[in-house]
Amino acid sequence: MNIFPRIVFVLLGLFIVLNWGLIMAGIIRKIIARLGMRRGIKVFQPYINLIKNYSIRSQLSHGVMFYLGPVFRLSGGVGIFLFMPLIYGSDYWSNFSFTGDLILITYFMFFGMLGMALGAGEGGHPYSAIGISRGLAQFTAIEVPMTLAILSIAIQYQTLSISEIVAAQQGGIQNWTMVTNPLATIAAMLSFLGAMGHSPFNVVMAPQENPVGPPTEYHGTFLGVLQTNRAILHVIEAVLYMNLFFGGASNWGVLIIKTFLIYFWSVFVGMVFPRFRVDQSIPWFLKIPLVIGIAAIVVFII
Amino acid sequence: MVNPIYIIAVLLGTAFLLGLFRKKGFEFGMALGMLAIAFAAVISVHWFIHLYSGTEGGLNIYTAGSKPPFSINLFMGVEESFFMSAINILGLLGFIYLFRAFREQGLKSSVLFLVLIMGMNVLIMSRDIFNLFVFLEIVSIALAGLIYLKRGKESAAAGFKYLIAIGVISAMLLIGISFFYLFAGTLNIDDYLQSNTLPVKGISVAIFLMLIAILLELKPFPANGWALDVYEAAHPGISAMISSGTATASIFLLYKLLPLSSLDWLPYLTVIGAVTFVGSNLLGIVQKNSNRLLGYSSIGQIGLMIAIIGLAPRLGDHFNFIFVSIFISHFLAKAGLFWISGIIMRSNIREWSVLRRNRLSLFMFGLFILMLIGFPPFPSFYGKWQLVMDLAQHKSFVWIAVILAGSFIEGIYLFRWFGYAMKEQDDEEKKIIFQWEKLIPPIVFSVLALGASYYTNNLSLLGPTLNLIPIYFILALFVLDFLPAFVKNSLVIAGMIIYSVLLYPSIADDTLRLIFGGIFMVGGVLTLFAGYSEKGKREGFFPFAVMMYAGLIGLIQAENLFQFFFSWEIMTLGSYILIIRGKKSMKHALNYMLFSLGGAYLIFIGFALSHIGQVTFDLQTLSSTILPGWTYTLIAIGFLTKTAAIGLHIWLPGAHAEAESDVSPMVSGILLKAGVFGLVLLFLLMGAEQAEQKNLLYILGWLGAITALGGNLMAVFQEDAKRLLAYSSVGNLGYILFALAFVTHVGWMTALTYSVNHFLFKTLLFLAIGGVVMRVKTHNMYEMGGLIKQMPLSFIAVLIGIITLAGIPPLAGYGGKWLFYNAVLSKGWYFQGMFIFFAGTIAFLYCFKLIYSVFLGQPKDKFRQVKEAPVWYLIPQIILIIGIMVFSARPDLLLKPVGTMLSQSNYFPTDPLNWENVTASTDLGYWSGYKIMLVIGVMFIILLSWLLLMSRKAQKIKQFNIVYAGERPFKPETTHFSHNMFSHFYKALGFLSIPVVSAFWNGLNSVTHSMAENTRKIYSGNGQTYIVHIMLYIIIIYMLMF
Amino acid sequence: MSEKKQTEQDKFLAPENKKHTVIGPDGEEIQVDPLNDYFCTDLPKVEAPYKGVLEKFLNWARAESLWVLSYGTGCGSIELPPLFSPRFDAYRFGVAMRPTPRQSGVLIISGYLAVKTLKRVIRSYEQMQNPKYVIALGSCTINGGMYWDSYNTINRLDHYLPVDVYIAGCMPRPEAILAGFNKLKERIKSGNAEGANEYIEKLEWYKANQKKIIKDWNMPTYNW
Amino acid sequence: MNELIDHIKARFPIYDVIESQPGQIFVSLEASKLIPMITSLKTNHGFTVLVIFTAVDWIEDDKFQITYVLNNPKEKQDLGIRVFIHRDDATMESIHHLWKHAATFQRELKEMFGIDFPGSPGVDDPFLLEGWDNIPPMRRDFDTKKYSEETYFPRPGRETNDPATFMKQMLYPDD
Amino acid sequence: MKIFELENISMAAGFLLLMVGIWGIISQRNIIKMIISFSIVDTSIHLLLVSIGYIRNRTAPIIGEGVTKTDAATQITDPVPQALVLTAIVIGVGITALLLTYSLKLYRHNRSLEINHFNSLKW
Repeated sequence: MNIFPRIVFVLLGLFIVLNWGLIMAGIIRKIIARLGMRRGIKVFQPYINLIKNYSIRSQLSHGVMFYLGPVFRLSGGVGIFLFMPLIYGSDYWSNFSFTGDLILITYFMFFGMLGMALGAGEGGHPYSAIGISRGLAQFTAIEVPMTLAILSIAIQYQTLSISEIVAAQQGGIQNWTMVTNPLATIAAMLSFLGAMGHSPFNVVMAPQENPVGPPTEYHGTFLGVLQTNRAILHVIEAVLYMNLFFGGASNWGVLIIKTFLIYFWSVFVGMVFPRFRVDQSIPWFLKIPLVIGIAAIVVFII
Repeated sequence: MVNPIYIIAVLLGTAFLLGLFRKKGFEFGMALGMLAIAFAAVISVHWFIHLYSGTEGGLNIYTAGSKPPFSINLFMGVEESFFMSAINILGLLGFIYLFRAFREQGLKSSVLFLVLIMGMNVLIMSRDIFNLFVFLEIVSIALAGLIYLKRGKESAAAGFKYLIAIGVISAMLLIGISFFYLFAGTLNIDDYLQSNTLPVKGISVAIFLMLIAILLELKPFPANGWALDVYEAAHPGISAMISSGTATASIFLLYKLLPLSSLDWLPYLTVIGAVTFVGSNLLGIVQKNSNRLLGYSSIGQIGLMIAIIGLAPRLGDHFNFIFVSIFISHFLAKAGLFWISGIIMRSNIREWSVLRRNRLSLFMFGLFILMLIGFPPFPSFYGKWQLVMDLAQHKSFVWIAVILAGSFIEGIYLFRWFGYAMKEQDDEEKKIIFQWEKLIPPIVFSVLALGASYYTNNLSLLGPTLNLIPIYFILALFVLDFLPAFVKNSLVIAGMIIYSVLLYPSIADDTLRLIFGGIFMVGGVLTLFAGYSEKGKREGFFPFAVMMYAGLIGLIQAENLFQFFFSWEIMTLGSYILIIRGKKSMKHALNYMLFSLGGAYLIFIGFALSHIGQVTFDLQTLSSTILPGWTYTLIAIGFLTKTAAIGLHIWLPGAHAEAESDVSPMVSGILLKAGVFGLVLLFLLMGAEQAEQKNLLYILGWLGAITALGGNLMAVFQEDAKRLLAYSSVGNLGYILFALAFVTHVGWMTALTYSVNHFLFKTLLFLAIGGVVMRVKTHNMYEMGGLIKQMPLSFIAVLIGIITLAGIPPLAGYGGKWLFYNAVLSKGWYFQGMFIFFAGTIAFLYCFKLIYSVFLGQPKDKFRQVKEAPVWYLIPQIILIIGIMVFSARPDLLLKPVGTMLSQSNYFPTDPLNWENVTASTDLGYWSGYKIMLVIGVMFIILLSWLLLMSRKAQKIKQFNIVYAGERPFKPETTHFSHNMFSHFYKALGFLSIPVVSAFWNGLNSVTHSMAENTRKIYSGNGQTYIVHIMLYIIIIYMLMF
Repeated sequence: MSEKKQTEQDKFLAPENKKHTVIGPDGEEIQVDPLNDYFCTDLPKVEAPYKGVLEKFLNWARAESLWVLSYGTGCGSIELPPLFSPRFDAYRFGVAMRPTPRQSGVLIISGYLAVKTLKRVIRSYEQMQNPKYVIALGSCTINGGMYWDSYNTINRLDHYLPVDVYIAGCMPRPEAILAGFNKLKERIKSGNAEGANEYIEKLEWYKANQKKIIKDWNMPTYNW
Repeated sequence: MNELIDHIKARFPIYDVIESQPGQIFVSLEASKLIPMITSLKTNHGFTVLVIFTAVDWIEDDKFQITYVLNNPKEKQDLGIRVFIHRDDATMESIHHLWKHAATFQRELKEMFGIDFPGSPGVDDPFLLEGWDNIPPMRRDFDTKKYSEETYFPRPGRETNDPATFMKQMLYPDD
Repeated sequence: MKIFELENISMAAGFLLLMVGIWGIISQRNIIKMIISFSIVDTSIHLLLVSIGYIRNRTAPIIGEGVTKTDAATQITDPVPQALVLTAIVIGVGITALLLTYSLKLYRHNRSLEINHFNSLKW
């Protein structure tokens, strides 16, 4: 396909994903509120927050890297979006996924993290650094079961291309990885809990003890950029899991339902469990999800 | 030709004549004595040249005008003339050396010296056994007198013990001689040999007594306490004579008398020699007194020579070459060291740091030490090479192991000593005078040593195959050391560039060598650029830097095993000296050297094993070795010490961290690749099937995985920036090992890509951090902080470095990761792979710590005025960044040739990577570096402009303008969150970083030391104990032999 | 600043904030003046609002998304948590708590202010971003309340910070606070809630008032 | 309790013994005898807890009264000890060596009353009042209302009306 | 062959003396006694040498009265050991003298002749 229509579709897709991310956050908050017998925020509250943050008149800058941190972060989120095929069978909605495969996405996730870490680091606030060090430390453990799950499905499908993985899952729910490779799915979904940063793995942000962690010093437009990224990232990570484990999506409707359910999984668990410390969450990840992940590989070796 | 008898006559005559002089004629007397020895030297050298070049068999000299048995006959052959030349030259120099001592003690002591020389000459020439006894006694008496040249209680006690011991020994000798006469009826060696008398038991015992007495003269371990006391107590000039002179005479005596015995003495000699070599060196490692240490070393070396004599039948024609090369090394080095010891007059080896005040003597000291251990290009290196190769041909593996173990133990204390001389605190208070006449002898011996090295190279049984241009260059740099640093730096850079250009055509077709050659040479030039920021002369840096690079490039050029090993040793040596130049690197450099030495010896044995049954030393011999498992394992472990696989890694962090700022990138980014190159070469040559059969590759894979995890985990908990990078190198080399162990096409491609990447980013990081360290003068990251404002360029370099290190797209590191997944999946090593990926994520922790603690966070007051790193550090960084960018955008530039190269080799005929323009794809996935770069770049720019638009007028604020719960921060030091940053991580996984390996090596170290410490208690210092040792020794050997 | 005043200020400076000399890595002496070197000494500028519909839209967004700094000064701070309980549920008005002043737009002074606390309040207020709003709870902030004659408690908050909404009571109930939020929303939507700019315009007056009672003014004039 | 008082009386010149409630006795003492007495109480009689320690300004007598309240947790007894010092020379011995937290009380008394406790750690540091430059505010000669009016911009309040008169005026303006 | 021939006896005596001497060197703590023991060893070897060269019923190898040059070969004992003994005696004397000198020096340094007192150099 020519490059220009592709860019148009990419922008369109990005727009949809951003909006869906914001609405999804609102819906989830609404659901949480209702669970707590509250009316809760308006569904469109994330939009208002975003507009408000972009409308803040004054900005402070601690330095160049502080300035670039949100850019890195958003690039990370948008980048993952760009490399992710969204809709199965549609060339229009496969973005730039021809440039790289699953590994590219797994590693590109670090791009945003690193940029954020640097930006927050230049803020000079010790809480930022504490938050980052916790986040990174926890992330090392989160990645291990995820890696095992990815290896497992790569063995299963003998490919690392996301499109091909999705293609292999077509033809009914019995072909989804969730059914054909339940162990890998469980390992990955447990690691997804950590990746989303909801309770019990939210010690990075930990508002009460460590004011919002890395973005302590970010405000106004910077915060707006970070929020934009958050909306995109949540959806696109859910899309990744959807593509890998839940049969992908053949149209936008399916995508929206599936990503919502996947994302809701992490929120649901977060509602039930209290917060882990880092030195508790790392051993946890290296025990239960890791063992499940190993089992997922052992199954295929045998 | 002058009859050699005149040597004796002149020496003896002069000795008598000097006795007539009174105090007034001292100078004249000394001159006369000197002339006499010079005369002897000239004649013996003349004879040697004559006999060596001619075809004559030698000259029999009949004293008293008649043939034996009615007179004593002397014989002058090639061997005799050689050893006599050595002794006479030594004597001449020793005489000059002792000038001052003689002046204090009067001319009569010089008479003793002359008698000593004369005695030794006769010992070598004489063919009459009783005559040998007589002159042995004369030598002993003269020595006993000279021992007391240095007055004092110790000398007297040592002399007494010496005399008593010698008395007992000579009693044995005399009994032996007398019974020999009883049964043989003659005292002439030649007569006996010609007579072919039937051996009876009696004569065997007689000869046993004679030989054992001579052996005891050679101070075998452990019956040598008396000799050690003498070495320690005597004047160093005399010790030199004992160590190099009488030992030479005695060993020749042994060699001469050996044919008398019909018994097979040789195995016993081998055992005695080997026990002496190992035992004596072992005791040396706990010795603190320099002269006694030299004594131990001396005895050890003589033990080695005895062992070589014992092994003679296995060495065949090569015996002479091996023996002479080992002998000449010991002879020159030991005398030189004793002489240096006499110059500086320090008995504790720690105090040898005074040598630094005189560069020349430090140079000579290093030269002699290296010569003793057997480093190239000294003769002993060639000797040991030939020895081990020949032993391997006869499958004498035990002896190879013993000899190399002994050499290794010797290396321990000699290098520790060298470290003290280089780095120990020098007490400036204590004055020292370098006397010129004492400096002459060691200088002459140094020159002789270099000459001997040159000739050994030419005479080497391999022929003059080595490329000597780098060596000449190194020597020239030694000479030019007085020039300012920038001149030398330019010279070296120019030299390396020219050499690379000349070298290029020869390796242009060989992609493997091209890659590693590129790493070595380009890296070398780049890191040398950093050296321009050094002021002053930077003495002693450039020769060794060139030595290291010469070694590295020699590895590339090597066509046979010998050249490879030679280069390997040269490289080790150069890098060792570079490392030890760091401020606190004494201990770490020693660790480095010992591990390298051990590794080199393993490689050495591996080469020897592969040489079994082969005629040439060609590299291809590795492919047809008869013991593939052993060869593979040994050589691989040898290379693994260089790549610092876990278990063998403990030398690396200290060595890399404490080295100078521009040396760290050399040894970390570049040097480590030598081990990788070696492994690649090993696999290519040996063939992986050999290793695979025995699961060795599997083990290597696990080793790599654990190394990666361990190295990265340790790096996380470091506070020292350079140490962090060093541990990171351990981890990264673990990846490379892991990928190498695949022995698949894509696995190797991963390994090579990773090697190049690691070179690029680790050199970059070490240069950048080195520049920072240079400015802030501390290694501790928590003391820095906020340096981004002062050092933006260094920050960018580190940023790019860590992005590459962590493998984040779009930079080059991601290519390695991508290939990695493909390799792991195609090979099926999932669990090892999991270790590696876990290590990869852990890498983020230290990456962040590195860049945050140094460049971000709170700036400290004392670093408010630091400047950007020196421009000479920045230039290579920029070049490296460009390199990273090029490989990131166009990975095909590297990967395509590598793929082709690997396909051409025999092992991996199919290239799993398909290239479509710049997009690589395998069966599993695909990757387009160029497009990724493009997409991310465009996106980044768009987003940046979006943010610039939105917050264009941000107010710049300062470091304490942070929200602090309504309060303000206290101090930058307490606000910078860096120290023990990953304490939570330590709580969770710190148990994995417990230094088990260090504990193991420390335990081994302390066991060795305590063993040596306990064993040396047998030398009680009591003369009678020594006699008991001697008697027991005789009895035990007797029991063993009969 | 006159020399006398300088010494006056130095008296209250913590030791680590006094001018001092440190030795750099090369042995050079570096003069450090913490108040100038650690803190930004610039003064803020008025950020003019947009005109017309755009500003109206933005004001609507600002009004519907009130992020409150979790900061309590007096007895009123115990009245704030119930706001977010199911019974009162302030979230439905777009109100949320933020732990950092950088990200919050509303500062609630929840009770009496001792001089010592005022200093921290001023810091927090100045660290917030324009536009920002102040809600003052209880009679203590209005006229001193029961602390009207205290030697250490301020009587009128509006002399130190521009207050948008006062909520009377001792203490006001959460319902009253919710009503106050709605008042604030109205005020923002009407475009009158320009307290931040007002504070900058009348900075000298505010600073004079603040410095009158905060005698140990050991920080820069404006805390960014 | 009375035994205890007798016992103390035998050793220290206490006077004004008041049993304010069962198990709580206040006694007065000369300032110079305070340290020996509370040391003895602490070590010998089980009064291990310093409950509170505060001051009263008797401006009429030109004295400060310092009251130490000790508690014996075993016997459930409280003992208050009052000592008097002159206002002009308001200095008292520190007891921080007996109870560490006494230093905090002393710091507070220094700030609020200007009573000095030489040697007490951190006694000169500001406790509640940062940058206070007036006479200590708890002294009775400090006019807090005047100070407040001068310093804190009192709001000119509304006109206050007595409801009775106000309503009368409103309803019956003529009367 | 008779055991109690002169040469056998002297040889046995020689060995006996050798043992005695070596035992003396090892066991005697006094330096002078050690030197004496050494001399005994020396002498024992001389005795051994002479006994080796002895041929029964022959005279000393001195050409002069009663022994002519021509029949010397049948009349004298083996001259070589005797020459050796002479040399050995000289050497022995030399060594003994040197040992005594050393003992003198040692005594001057330490006012002691106990060999145990001279073990400062060890290990």
